[in-house]
Amino acid sequence: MACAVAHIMDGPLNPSVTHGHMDGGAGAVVTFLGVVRSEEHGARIDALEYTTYDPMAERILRALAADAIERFSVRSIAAEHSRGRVAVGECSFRLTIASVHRREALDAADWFIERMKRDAPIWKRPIPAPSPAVIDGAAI
Amino acid sequence: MACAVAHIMDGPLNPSVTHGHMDGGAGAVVTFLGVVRSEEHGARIDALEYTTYDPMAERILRALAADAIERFSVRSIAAEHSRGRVAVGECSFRLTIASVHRREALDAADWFIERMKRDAPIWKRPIPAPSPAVIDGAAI
Amino acid sequence: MRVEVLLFGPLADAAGRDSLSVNTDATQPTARDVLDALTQAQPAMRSMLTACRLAVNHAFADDATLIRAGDEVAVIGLVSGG
Amino acid sequence: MRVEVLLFGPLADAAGRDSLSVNTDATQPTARDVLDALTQAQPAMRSMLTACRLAVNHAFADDATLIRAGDEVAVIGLVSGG
Repeated sequence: MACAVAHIMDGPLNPSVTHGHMDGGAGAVVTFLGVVRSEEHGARIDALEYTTYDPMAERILRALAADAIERFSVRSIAAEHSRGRVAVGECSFRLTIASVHRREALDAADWFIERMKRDAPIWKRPIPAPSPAVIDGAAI
Repeated sequence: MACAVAHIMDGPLNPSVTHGHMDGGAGAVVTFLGVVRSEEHGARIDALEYTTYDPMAERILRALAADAIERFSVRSIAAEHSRGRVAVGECSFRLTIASVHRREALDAADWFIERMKRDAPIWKRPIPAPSPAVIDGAAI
Repeated sequence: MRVEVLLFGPLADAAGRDSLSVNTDATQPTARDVLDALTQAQPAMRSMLTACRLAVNHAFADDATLIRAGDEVAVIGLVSGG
Repeated sequence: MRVEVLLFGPLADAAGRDSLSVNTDATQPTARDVLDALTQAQPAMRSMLTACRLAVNHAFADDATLIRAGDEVAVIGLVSGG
């Protein structure tokens, strides 16, 4: 049964993905995790701070999930995105797609993320890593 | 740091995807789970029974992982495949790919699975679901 | 009509605030009218505003979408989720 | 030379066993020689064997690969993992 869910969550997402029950129709489950990288435009950062326009962000993600289910004939899509501070190495976005065959799920993942980056009202602000001078309390 | 690992495991794989430590360089982690479907060539099944040619199967999977890391410039690939009986809804294959950007990871996943299905010496045999007559002990 | 417009991300940073009130000549302005009035009122934000879309009641609006009193109106610039 | 060849999956089912011993005329046969000798010895498996590759010591072998005494030789038919 086709199922589209989307949520904006406070802070980093749990990077453990548990598939308690998988129905016997889905042969492929693709999970995509977006992880905060240590550099943003070449500068070292400590974290990203995400701002979302609620409830439009969830609404757009849910609409994209429903759209992708139609376009790619996948069985279900669940999307989660962080709001607020997410440190380097932590997870800010998770997408889980179940489908009969793998190709649809991989294609749907690519399409969903592309569209999210265009349409979902979510913004990030880099939190710079302190410079060594600040860490040590004195210039080196 | 590029890292290719592959293992053949007895029985179904744990469907939980845990990323304890994610390094700050990988912005994308794609996990692909292959789940046993309830039908095989149109017939209802209870399980698949996997036979592997050890240690060639692991060796091929590891070589494909190393090859994919080169071809797609991803950071790491870990592949696991079941040996023996895996019931419907259980997980028989897991592929985890970490990369800087999503596209490489999705492309590498597609390529790896395509090549695995061609080259890895792993075979499956369907275990048919009992017919209703057998379940009831009498024809209906 | 006076329209309160919500701002986010780089646009909010540029404006130094989370919302702006804009005046349109029309009594029932379109989304385009609101964006044009905003651009006139904030010439410093002109280049950012060319890449913007208006959202009305949490959905992207066409240029021709009519704005009614009580609608929640937001300018959505370049987003950066993921 | 006498070569012991491991069988798997549908090939093993068709042969009713996990390995076959094949005789090649050559004293140092190639992978191609072994596949040809196998096909001659098992005409019923001919159609399956056309899609097969030989693995020698856990790696796929070219037609020209020489088989040595003590090598582990396997016929790899259509696989079906995933």
